[in-house]
Amino acid sequence: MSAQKELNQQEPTSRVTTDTQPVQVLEADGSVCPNATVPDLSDEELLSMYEDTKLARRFDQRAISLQRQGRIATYAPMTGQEGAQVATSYALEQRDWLFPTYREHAAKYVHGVSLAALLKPLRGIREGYAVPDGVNVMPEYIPIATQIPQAMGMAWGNKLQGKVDHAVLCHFGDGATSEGDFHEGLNFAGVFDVPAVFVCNNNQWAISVPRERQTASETIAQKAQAYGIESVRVDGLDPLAVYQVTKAALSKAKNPAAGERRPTLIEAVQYRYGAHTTADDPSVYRDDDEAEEWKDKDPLDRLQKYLYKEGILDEEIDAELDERIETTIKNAITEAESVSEDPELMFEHVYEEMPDRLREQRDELAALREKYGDEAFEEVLE
Amino acid sequence: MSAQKELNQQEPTSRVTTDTQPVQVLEADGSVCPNATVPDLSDEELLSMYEDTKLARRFDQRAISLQRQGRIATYAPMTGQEGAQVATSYALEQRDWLFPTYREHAAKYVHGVSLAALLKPLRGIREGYAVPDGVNVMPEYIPIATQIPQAMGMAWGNKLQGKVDHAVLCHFGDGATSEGDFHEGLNFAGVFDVPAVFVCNNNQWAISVPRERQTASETIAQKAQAYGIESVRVDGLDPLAVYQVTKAALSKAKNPAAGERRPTLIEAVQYRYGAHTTADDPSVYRDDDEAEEWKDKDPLDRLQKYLYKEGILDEEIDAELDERIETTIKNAITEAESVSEDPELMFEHVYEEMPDRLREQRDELAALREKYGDEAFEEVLE
Amino acid sequence: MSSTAEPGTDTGAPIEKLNLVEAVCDGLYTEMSQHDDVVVLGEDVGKNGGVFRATAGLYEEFGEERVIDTPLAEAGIVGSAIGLALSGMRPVAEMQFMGFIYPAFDQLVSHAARLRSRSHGQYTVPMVVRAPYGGGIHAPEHHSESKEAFFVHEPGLKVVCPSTPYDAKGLLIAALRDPDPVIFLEPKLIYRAFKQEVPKGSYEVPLSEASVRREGSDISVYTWGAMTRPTLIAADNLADEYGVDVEVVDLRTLSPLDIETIVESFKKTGRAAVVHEAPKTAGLGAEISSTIQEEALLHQEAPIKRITGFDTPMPLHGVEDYYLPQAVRIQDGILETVEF
Amino acid sequence: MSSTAEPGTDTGAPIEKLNLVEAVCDGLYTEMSQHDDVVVLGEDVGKNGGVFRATAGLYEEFGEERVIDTPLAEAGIVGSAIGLALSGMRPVAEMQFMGFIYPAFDQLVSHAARLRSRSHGQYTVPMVVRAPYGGGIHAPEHHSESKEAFFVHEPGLKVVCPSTPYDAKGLLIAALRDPDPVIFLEPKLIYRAFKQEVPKGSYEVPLSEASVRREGSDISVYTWGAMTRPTLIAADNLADEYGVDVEVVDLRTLSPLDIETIVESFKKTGRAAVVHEAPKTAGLGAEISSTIQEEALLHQEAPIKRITGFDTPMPLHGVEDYYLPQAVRIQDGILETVEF
Ligand SMILES: Cc1ncc(C[n+]2csc(CCOP(=O)(O)OP(=O)(O)O)c2C)c(N)n1
Ligand SMILES: Cc1ncc(C[n+]2csc(CCOP(=O)(O)OP(=O)(O)O)c2C)c(N)n1
Ligand SMILES: [Mg+2]
Ligand SMILES: [Mg+2]
Repeated sequence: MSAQKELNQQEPTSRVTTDTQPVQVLEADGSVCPNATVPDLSDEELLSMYEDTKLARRFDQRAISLQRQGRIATYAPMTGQEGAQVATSYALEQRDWLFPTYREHAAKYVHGVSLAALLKPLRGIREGYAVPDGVNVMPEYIPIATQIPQAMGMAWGNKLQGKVDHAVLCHFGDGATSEGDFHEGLNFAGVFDVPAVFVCNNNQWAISVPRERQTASETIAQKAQAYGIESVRVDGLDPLAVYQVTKAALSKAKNPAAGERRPTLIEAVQYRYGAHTTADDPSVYRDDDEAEEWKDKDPLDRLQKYLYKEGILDEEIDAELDERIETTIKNAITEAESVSEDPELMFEHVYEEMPDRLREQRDELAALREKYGDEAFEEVLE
Repeated sequence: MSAQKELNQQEPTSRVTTDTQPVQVLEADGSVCPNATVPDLSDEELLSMYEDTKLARRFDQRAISLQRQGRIATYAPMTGQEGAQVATSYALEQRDWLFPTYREHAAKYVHGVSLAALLKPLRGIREGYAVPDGVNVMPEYIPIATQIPQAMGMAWGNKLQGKVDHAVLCHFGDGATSEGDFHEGLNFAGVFDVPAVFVCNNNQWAISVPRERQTASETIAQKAQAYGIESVRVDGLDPLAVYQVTKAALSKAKNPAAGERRPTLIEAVQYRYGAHTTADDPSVYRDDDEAEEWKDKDPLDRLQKYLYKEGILDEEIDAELDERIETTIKNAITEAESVSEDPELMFEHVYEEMPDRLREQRDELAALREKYGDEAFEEVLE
Repeated sequence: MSSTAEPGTDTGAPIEKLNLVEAVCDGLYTEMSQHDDVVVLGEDVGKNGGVFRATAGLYEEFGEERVIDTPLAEAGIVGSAIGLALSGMRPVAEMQFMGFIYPAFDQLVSHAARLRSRSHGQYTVPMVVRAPYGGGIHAPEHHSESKEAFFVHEPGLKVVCPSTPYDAKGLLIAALRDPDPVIFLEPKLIYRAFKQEVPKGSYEVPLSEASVRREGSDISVYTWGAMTRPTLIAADNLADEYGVDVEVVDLRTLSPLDIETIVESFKKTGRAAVVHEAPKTAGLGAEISSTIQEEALLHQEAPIKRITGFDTPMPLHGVEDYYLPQAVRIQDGILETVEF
Repeated sequence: MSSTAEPGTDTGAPIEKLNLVEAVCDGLYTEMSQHDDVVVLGEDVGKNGGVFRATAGLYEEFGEERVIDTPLAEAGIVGSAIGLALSGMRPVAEMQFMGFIYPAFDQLVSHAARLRSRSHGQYTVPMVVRAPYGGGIHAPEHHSESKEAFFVHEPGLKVVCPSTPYDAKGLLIAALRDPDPVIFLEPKLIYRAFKQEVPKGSYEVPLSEASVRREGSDISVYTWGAMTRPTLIAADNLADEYGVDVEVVDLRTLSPLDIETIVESFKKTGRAAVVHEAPKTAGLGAEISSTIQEEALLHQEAPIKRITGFDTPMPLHGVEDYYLPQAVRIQDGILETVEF
């Protein structure tokens, strides 16, 4: 669980708009944009947000290297996108629900999933997906866009049960907007006016396919027009702007003003600095330089500069944070590596009650392991 | 094939717009709207269009009564919508392709499918779907919206093969716009800029679900924004307006001006006067009166009044047309009722070459029919 | 085999005569009356009461927040039903015809079936997806699918298919109370074919228990849903005309299968046939005959016959009666097996 | 059985050593060079050359009008490929992993499979849908599907699955030239497992012809794709250690099946097993064992054993080696059948 995360009940002030110009709060140098309102976050909250973003970046580096060492399987890096992830989750209240993809490690962490739980499935250990009660985070969604109608459905269910103060926040990428499930989910959201916020992390690429080949629409945000819901474009590398628009969207989802509709589509304009996953080599399909321009507006740097300017952060604190982060991550790795998966678990939780045939299959596998030893199963298959 | 259908090469003048106000050419009383341009159609063409619309209406009545008599199976009536069907197909050139749903009987007829061929599948006879070479009409699509990506693909294939003068026109209903296939097809159309025209016959109802519960967007036309393509709303009960916008869209598909994009979404605003199909009872879910308002703007009446005003039509000609239509339909019914389906045909055309197992199954059925007689198979199953 | 009250048993509850589709509707009504968390959603299920009237009267009784007309989008319906289930409700999603379930295939097989296992038991998807299935009513193309095998092949899903009004209500209630996602296939051919005494109020016919519809000693014939009736007709004819004593086993639940009942019956008779409307190749008949020979080969006296739809798309209605296994085909196939 | 040139046969053509994924790529290259109407489309097939590099170099060679990166939408890909085929082209659509084919399921089963029959032969859909399938490479969830049975159960589709580089190229070319839609499943586990001599230029391995990979007299083992190798390993072990003589039949085409070869082999050995990765229930193993007992019961000396994936969703990679039929399980299952 994120350090010092606190509920923030303020009414946010950001505009909901479909302008193509993204909402921005901080300039690249950490100063406040002219006319922008800084969201009403306490110094502690700002510092905590910064720490979590920093942790996310460090986690990303460690995970990539764990993968290189063969200690975890394919990993989807988030560097460049952690700012948006942390900020959207800071906007959530504990009871709100999060529907993440394979890339929202930091979003999950901030909303209550431990780092060790993030690492476990990457080591093939399923219990990492079974978050504790009260942590309202779904397992990551790998089939693209499939979470969108489900997130809509959960928001709808909450509304039907009178729990409109439980909003649902659903992440997906720019590529996901091409799938039918995006369309059907958002259309339902409009028709049934559900308390949901749909966050498109437009990182400009769907593996090797650039945003402009994904769709001929000028912005992702304008797709909301098809569903009669509002949308907003935000600078996804500006954590305060992302926080602000998400907070506003969540607030509208729970408490729409007269004539306002609950759902919002947020297009968070950002960039995937690294590879799509550790199995991907972006140099094949894009220019390395492309990232540089975006890196000038880096979310972690921006937040750091702002906090220095505001006197909330200094080098000493920064060093302390680094140290704490290092320990936290190290402990998480140790924990994740201390467990291993029992093959028999695969027969559990297929149904609430195990059917006879499955029981037989489980026993059959047990007998074979007994007879031949586990080494016989660990032969390289190819 | 439609009487006297001729290619019309004129450059149409209608606006392509996403205004919510539908394009209109004729007033309900058959006079020309202020500021409207009447499409450049010869008197013969106008009369032929009228005749086909009239035939469509009469065919509809006859088909409904054939269904009541048990002579054909479930039928989807088109009364109120024939004007748009006839007009869109008049805008096509012979080489253009048509992707129809179960309701576009008149659109198919005008584009070259015989009335008998329309009736045959309704009698369970498959050859009705095998249109002659040169008649570019696909079999009707029943699974909603599935034709949309396919129509897009055919337009794309034509473009890739340099046949951009072969446009594709794809029909679907308002309900269809909620399906993922609509979204994926139109998004592809935008990205690959294909020579296709997508016609949404917004008849206000998807069986019992009214348009406003289908989607929260104000118009169907505005959904085109999501795909970076143009759209236009047209009065679907105004055949001349529908002709005009379709012609313009087809022309743009084949010959876009610099900066223009080929695909267009047309929302033809209309009304389903009758039941969804002969198996449906609309009185359960909608007010009978609702249709009356629409009927005041009836497409057949409007065209008739216009032609009378213009002196192209008089009572004598009108009566002649009625007579000819009656004969045409009667002959078609006779033809469709003169054939019956051979059960063995079901084994044909599953693959180009019949697999052994299928051949065995065919022989097995033949042997059983031989042994027990066809009566044994015609027992009522329930 | 089922140990619950069968029709005719005196449960003390008042009885009414219902056909199968009325029994489905009554099952929904009964559960919705007792459990606020049950909601019905789909295309035309509201005011219209469903194109087969399977939800007739529910909208009037429970209102538009519990009997919900959705936009025309099957992945949206099933996907949002998964979300509804995750939120603590018990959604019943209607697919208007089984032929239109495919747009929702991904949501069903990749998600509904797997959320329990992938979350290590933390999240569950208790929902029912109802779909009228099968041919014989002269419906248009794509309206007559019977592809139960697709869903049986996906672990995590249950598949149920009643053949009588009594079972339709009891199985539906059991499905609604089941903690796992259930595909509930309704034989629309016999929606209105006959009425049966159905108790008012709640009762369950347990899942995964086959029912022996007719006892016999010469051959076991396995079937379900709409094919149960022609199978029983064939069995009667065979008894009358040839003195062949057919045991008819109605599987009722297609996944997980009641293997015990299947194998027990076979051990008694030593011969078997499977009757289904779906194409033969890779249909459920293959699973049943394969299971039988695994479990009871030493009892087997003849090849297990598959009497099924042909390996073609469902033809237009003009000849569908030749496609579906009719009593005459069933009878002939059984005879061939008995005489082997 | 196949009558075409097998690897090693001198066809006069120059030979190169390729692994399976290279052979797929070479097959695409060969056909695209000779036939302008062949186009490749899918996610990341262009500049990126495919996530497994199955289309590497094609974009550079044939340009972006023939090697086309599409938006991320499988129904759009397959639906538009159907349209491309209708327009006279020969599209090869890539599904990035078989687990992501389900959004396109409706387009495949309701349309690709049926346009020929519903149009009475007027319209045809000659296209190939390629998909890497199966487990064993420690891929994330939903990446390891092996649900060939879904497609085998749909008449009108063909299903092909090579197990060697030579066959991969020859079957792919045959599929590309086939007048009907073909689902081409590529065993990604052995994409790079070994190289084999593959002729340059064009050759076909005909569809619907199984290949006997190893002759034997004691038992026939049917398998395909990635499971062929552990099956052959098991067969060798059994010969060495137990003197059991196993015949291994690689089906290569899963629909329509080469029933003749299957049954002939069985008549010779009288015993059989089927090995596949998919879940056991309603998998293709059921079809094969069911067919065998229909056609050759009198030769049968033991139950036909199904050695398959378990009836669970594919587990996380941590334990997938226990899920897949390993040589040890195959060996044990064969022995059980031989000793029955
Ligand atoms: C239905 C489906 N199709 C294909 C894939 C393979 N795939 C994994 S990630 C990805 C690109 C996703 O792009 P985007 O939605 O922009 O998200 P990002 O990875 O950029 O965060 C693809 C094609 C998948 N996981 N699911
Ligand atoms: C995929 C799919 N789902 C459901 C149906 C059943 N169905 C047939 S027509 C129809 C309504 C279609 O409405 P719309 O698209 O507006 O066309 P209209 O019938 O009004 O012309 C429905 C739900 C179907 N044919 N296909
Ligand atoms: Mg992206
Ligand atoms: Mg409509």
